[in-house]
Amino acid sequence: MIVLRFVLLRLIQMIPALIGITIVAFLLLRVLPGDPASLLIGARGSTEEVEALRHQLGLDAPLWQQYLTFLGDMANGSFGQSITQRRPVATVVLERLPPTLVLIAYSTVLAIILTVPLAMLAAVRRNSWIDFAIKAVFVVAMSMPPFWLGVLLILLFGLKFPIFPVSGYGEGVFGHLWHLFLPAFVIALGTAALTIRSLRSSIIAVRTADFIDTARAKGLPENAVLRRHVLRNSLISTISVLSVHTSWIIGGTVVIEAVFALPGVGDLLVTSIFTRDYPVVQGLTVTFAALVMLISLITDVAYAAVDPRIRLE
Amino acid sequence: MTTTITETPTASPRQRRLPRLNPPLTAGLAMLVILLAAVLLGPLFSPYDPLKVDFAEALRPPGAVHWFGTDNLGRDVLTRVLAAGLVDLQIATVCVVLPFLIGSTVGAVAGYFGGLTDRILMRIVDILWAFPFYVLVIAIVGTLGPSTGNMYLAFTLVVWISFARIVRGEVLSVRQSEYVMAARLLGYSHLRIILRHVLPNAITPAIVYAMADVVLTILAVTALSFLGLGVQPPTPEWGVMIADGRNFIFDAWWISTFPGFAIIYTGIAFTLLGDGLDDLLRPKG
Amino acid sequence: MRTNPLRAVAFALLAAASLSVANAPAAAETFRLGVKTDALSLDPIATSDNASIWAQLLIYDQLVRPTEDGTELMPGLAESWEQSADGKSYTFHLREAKFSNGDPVTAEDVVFSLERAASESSNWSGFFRPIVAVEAVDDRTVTVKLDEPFTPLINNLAMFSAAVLPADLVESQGNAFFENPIGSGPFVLEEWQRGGKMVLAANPHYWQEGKPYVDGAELVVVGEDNSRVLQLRSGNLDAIIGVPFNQVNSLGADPNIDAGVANVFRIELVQLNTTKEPFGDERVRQALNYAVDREGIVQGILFGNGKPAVSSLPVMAYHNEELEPYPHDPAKAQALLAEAGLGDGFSTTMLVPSGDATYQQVASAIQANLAEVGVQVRLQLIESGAQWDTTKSGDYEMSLSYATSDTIDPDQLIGFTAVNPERANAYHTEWRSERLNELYEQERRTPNGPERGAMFKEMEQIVHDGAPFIFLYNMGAPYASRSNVEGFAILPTSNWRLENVKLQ
Amino acid sequence: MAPLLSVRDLVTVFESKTRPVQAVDSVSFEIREGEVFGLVGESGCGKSATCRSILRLFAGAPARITGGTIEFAGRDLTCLSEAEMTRVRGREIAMVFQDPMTSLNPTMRVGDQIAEGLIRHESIGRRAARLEAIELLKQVGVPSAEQRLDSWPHEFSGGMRQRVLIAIALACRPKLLIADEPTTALDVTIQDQILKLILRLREQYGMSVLLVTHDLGVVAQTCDRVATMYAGRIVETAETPSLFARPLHPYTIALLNSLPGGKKRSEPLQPIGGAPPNLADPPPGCRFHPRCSIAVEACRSTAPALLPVDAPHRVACLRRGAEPS
Amino acid sequence: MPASTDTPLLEVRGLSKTFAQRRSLSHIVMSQAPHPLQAVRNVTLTLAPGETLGLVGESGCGKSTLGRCIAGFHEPTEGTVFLRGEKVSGDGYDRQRLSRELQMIFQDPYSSLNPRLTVAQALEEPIRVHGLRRGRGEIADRVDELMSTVGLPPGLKSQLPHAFSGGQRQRISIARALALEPDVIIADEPVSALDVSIQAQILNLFEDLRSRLGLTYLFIAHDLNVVRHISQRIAVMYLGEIVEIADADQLFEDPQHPYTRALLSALPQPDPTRRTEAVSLEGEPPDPSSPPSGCAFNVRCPLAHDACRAQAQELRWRGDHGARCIEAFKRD
Repeated sequence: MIVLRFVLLRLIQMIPALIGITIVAFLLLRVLPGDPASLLIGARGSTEEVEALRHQLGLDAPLWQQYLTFLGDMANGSFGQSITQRRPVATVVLERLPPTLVLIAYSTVLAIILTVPLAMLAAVRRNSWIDFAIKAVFVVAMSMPPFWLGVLLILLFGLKFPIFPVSGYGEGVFGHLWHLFLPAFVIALGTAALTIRSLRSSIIAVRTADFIDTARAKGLPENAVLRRHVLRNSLISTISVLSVHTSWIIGGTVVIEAVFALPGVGDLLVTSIFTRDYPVVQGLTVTFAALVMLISLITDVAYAAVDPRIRLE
Repeated sequence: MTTTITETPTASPRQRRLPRLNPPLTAGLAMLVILLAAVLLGPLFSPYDPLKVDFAEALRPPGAVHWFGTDNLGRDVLTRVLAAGLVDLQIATVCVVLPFLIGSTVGAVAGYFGGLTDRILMRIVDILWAFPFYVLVIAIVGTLGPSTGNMYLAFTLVVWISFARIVRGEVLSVRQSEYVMAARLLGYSHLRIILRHVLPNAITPAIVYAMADVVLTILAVTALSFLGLGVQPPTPEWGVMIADGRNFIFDAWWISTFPGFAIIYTGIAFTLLGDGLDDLLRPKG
Repeated sequence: MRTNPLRAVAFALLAAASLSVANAPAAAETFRLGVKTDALSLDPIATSDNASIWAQLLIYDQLVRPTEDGTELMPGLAESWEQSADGKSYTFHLREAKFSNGDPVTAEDVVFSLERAASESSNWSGFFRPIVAVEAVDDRTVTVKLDEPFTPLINNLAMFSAAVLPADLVESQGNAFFENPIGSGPFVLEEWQRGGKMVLAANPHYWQEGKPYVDGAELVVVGEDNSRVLQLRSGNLDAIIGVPFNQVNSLGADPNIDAGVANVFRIELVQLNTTKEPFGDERVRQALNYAVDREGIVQGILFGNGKPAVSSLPVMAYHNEELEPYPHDPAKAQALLAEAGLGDGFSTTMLVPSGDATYQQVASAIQANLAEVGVQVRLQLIESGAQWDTTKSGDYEMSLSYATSDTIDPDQLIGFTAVNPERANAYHTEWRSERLNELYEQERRTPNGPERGAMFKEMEQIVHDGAPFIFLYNMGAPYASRSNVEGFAILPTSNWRLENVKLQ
Repeated sequence: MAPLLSVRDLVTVFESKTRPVQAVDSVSFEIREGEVFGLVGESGCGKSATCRSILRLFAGAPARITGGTIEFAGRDLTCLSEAEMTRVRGREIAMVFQDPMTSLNPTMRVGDQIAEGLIRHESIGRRAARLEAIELLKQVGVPSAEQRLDSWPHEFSGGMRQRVLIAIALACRPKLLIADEPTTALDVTIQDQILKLILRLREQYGMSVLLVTHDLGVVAQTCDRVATMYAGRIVETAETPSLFARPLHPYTIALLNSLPGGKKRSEPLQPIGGAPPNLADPPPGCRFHPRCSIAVEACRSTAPALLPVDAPHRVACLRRGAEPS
Repeated sequence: MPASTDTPLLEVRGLSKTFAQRRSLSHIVMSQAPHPLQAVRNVTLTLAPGETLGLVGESGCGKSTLGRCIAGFHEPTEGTVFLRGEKVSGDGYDRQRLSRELQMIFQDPYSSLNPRLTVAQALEEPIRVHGLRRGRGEIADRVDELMSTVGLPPGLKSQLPHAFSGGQRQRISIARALALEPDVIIADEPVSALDVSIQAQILNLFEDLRSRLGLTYLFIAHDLNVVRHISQRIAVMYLGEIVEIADADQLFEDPQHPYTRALLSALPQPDPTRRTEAVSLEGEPPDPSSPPSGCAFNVRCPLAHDACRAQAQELRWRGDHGARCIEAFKRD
């Protein structure tokens, strides 16, 4: 019950930020030059036709009026009309959302699968060759352009070892997991590079904490100490690292989706920018921002679940 | 009888002006110096023009004449990798320095003075924070049209918030420290306290982050270029070279591989530099 | 640590991998075509992107359609048609065709669809402007009336935007119709995963007996060129369009794969702003044409997948076979420049569309070629939307661009690239030839035939000599299919007719 | 009767980047059954390292025992494997640490933290362990123990946390309780409560206590016997009354003299000059000689042994018995 | 008003400090109003020139907050601080001037010095900012002088703080405070982080400086022995209030408030012959955001009766000895 009220309150608290987000998303496309109408008609239209289209799209109205229209479109749930698809932006965005959500969740899970054992190994075997090797691999992973890694993996797994599909979203849960493995892996590698670092140092720090000696003094063997006492407390700081990083993960999907031809919102964003479908771009920026806020809410709840001290604060 | 008794200082009287270089810092600096030397001096010594098209020399594999081979337009890949390095480093520097300056100033002001200033600035930061980095950058650059100037603008608009958050957090904790209270009690002006007492002790994480940000920026710039939204050909740029070269990966692997290595090399250099600076700049005692 | 859920995921992953590998080949009778981008809309009057156009051409029919070589028209929904003596009306006789839901295609549907295509809400109304009325004479006869003779019109009726739609359904469903459209084309939309793939089933009521040969077709979106090639090689796709030029040959060498390059109605050129000096001088423009190494560009950048261009028209109906491309002759170029008083060369700026690798490479090559004759070109990258606005405003010197034809009739491209005044004032070069303008007026009133053909040949000659552009090349459209695929080809209009595809 | 714990010539070395630090240098002492033994000294003198050596718990610091024996109930703990040590820790020897605010796992309910050791060593079920935990909380004076069992550590005050830590330590009724500065972080009134609690529990459980502290007042109030440490070595050990009545080592004497409060406040205190030595580079001979007011030339070169002056009172000073000048 | 001998150097009149708790999310969720934290409640104090007033109490009793209110870090919620009879709290008093009259020494020798400044830089800065000396040489001389004053060899002045031990750092902090030649020094637990042997050095330094420079101290500490040693008068705080204030010896010899007595008996004396067996005080101090009604100490007081629970007590006085207890001074 309290958790529910907490979540509800957090959602209410987000409203001012969301309004700010809509203003930013709106202004972004109006203040910046570039005319969707002339691009849309392009070589085939006359000036009059362009003007007519501008009017049809409402681009000739004053800025505040356009913003009100935009707010109205959001209020009625359509988020406006896609210029290229002539369908409500909400529909266009929503049908592209699942692959991206799956990709984010999948890559996060993969990152955790990579992070926890490797970070523990590196921390326990601190300054050994294995610690060094893990560090070296992930410094390289962090410096490697994800798009290039994606291209290389596509070549490797598309041709040499055709184990994983190199594009598309697949069908069914297994199909999704199978198709999204490579893109999720690319994102997870970048994320893990950061989280392994953070978890490793926080395990090292926590292992010297007083309460760990209390646990050891009870006669717990070291692996029980690690499992029951060290890991949970180390995860606290890693969750915050992960939460700061979600914005990157979500943003990173844009590039990865483009490389792996995934029909997600990131791919839609790039396409819409190239086709100057501004209502869609606008709706997408708001969607992305809302997604980040939603995930930060989830992290907060996760944080509270791990750390009782900050519960509901 | 005198009651004051002197002690000898506990630390060895080593000269404090010469900071000991730690291994990651040394390695990072060395890698960076090599990179800068190659990027700045390389083109002077290269017999090739990074832009010169020569179909007769197209798709030569790496060898004695063209160490990194040539691309499909017969341009020397090594020369282009070096020229691209200059472009990328230049963009990365500007895209980190501008947000660093703006973000640190905003963060310091918000953190030090607190109150309404803080709340307004942080609200703006929160709103911008909600936009994923790539989404905002792609949207800005995509709408404005791809160009270096627009990338500077987009990165600055997006990245300053990170520095503002970091510096503000540090300033908040430094502000609580007793030496800052002492400084206030000694009647120093706010500007003096911020510049001499707060910032020097609060800026280290921002500097360390700046190093990581260089890596992220180079990755982002190359990614944008890869998507066709960044640096435009024929200007050599690593991301563009990878994008151009990927169709040749089977018959001319060198076109995209060397710029890829260059990015990784740069990334490692700045990561080491960040680690080293973290060690070096963290205040002792 | 909670390992269990993680372990479960890892396990599921393995299971998924093994499962999916096992059932890799899909149903044999579905033709899977790899495309670069997904369609945006299936509303023929709201469309401007190729992917949408090509998909629509599979679902809808027009009254007439181009022949496979793209030089003539052949019957579509109209079994036959005739033009009135004064050239001011066309009468179409519809065949007995049905929409995919089984309803017959009626004259009312044609009237509705053409009126809709010419209406204000259509992006393409300009193409149907000369039409003053569309009338249903009876259930199977339609008359299209013009206010003056206009020969190119019949070609415009073959365009995707003139698709014949079921009037009652479009009227009752509005925009929702295009989510689940009904047409009389060979295929019907079964499922559309936006950005992923479009699943088409054979239209059981299609009027061409026995066609399509396949049970269905999938247009699978694979944006990355290499991935698309890889998927073709691995057999996940039966055919692909858009093969990287450098891979056409190696792909063709694969015994399981047939690669080809289609000739499409598209021309690449550099606009020269004749209002800016020295481009007002014909000798300078010709010199630039001599200076550029077309063959080198075609070989070096297109890997031979294209043809040096002779004029601003691609090789299409009424092409002037006698014309030869300007040869690469730097000496001649320099001589012409010297003649024009520019023996020392000059400096200029060329707009280059951003975001397209091929253009950047071509621009670099042109830059290098022109430098050889003393012309220093600064490349200025410009976003493709802004490029149109910029050249239209006349604020440029050179601009690397292209033109495509939406119809098989050269009228559209000649009007666009050579006539001034016209919509584009000779494609923003402001170049002008009175003789050509005159021929253009005549051609539009002259019925198709050798007489009209001669006019086009002369116009092409005039453009070639006047050289308002640096004519570059006609770029081929590479495609590839697995060798068990028969009958797949890209048409000159860039689309493909999958009803002829057979799988063995 | 043999002492419960007998430490002989213990040497513990901490690895550091520059050079190893010998934090415990030939330390010997013994603790008898049922007694409270105090280890007193200033920060960094090695008293904490000594008691941590007994359980081999170094808070993740790179330390190892390089010499000596630690005989506990007939076994040498230095010879035990790590697995064998886990059976000693908590069950036979328990430990309470200095800072109650950081010594409890913040992400685990206190009841679970108490029960953890019980479940491990006593092979009892969770339910039984829970009941036992309630009993322990009552023992250490935590009010409404049943409810507080499910509280989180941050919901307790410092004093209450120290009680919880004592409950954790006492869970398996150890024979020896090592209390490392258990009251340093607490206010005096709470310190008083905790010390009295430890003394009461010592009686009740019949265990021995090794009390590490820097506060001579705490020693005087609590311990039966005491050892003074300086720079890694024990410099004096005695029965508590004897040490306070007749301190023999110049360091002990100086320490007592530097305490405020005892004398009239108009008189200045007598601080010890200088600062404790850096253990990475200790002075030769007697380590106290640079700060000693009665040092002679021999003190610079000869390290004094801990020798009895009168029976149980032993001191490590070349000038033992000499009056300060 | 000109300062006269009757005017105390520093006067705190009726000072209260309440920290408004920010309405946190949990308050909203739990539909609770946040309780304001009453850190200091109606404190009145005077310091005569040259005297040392010890302020003692357990952690959280508000003694540090009181010190910081006087130093101007917190705006008092109620009450006023006067320096030589002039109001210094609130607006209208020149901070620059205040800093030349009142300085503060902090508890933690490790965080009270800017780690990036050498000793010389730290000591020069106040001199320069306030223009107390001009010219490189004069300033350097003054820095050397300050270092000698606090017993540090001037040769160490180019070292950074991390090269110094805790005791030395505390000397540097003192030197920095002395740079502006203040009259009043508020010392907030200045020796509690130091070992006893070092603590004695610093305490002697304080005493030495007081006699040489005529300083006036407000000496805040939790250690009664330390406070007794250094102070002429001692004030005992409990839950934001001063519960007893008296001459130092008198307070120790004849404590009137049960809390003071409890503190004294809980103090472990370094004398094994004087062991106290009974626990001196049960329970723990209440939460300052919800103090008990009546006498703040009543919940822990062994003597408490109904009157104590019903009504808050005022300070009762006998001469200069005040105690906030209904039972105070009854025995005689």
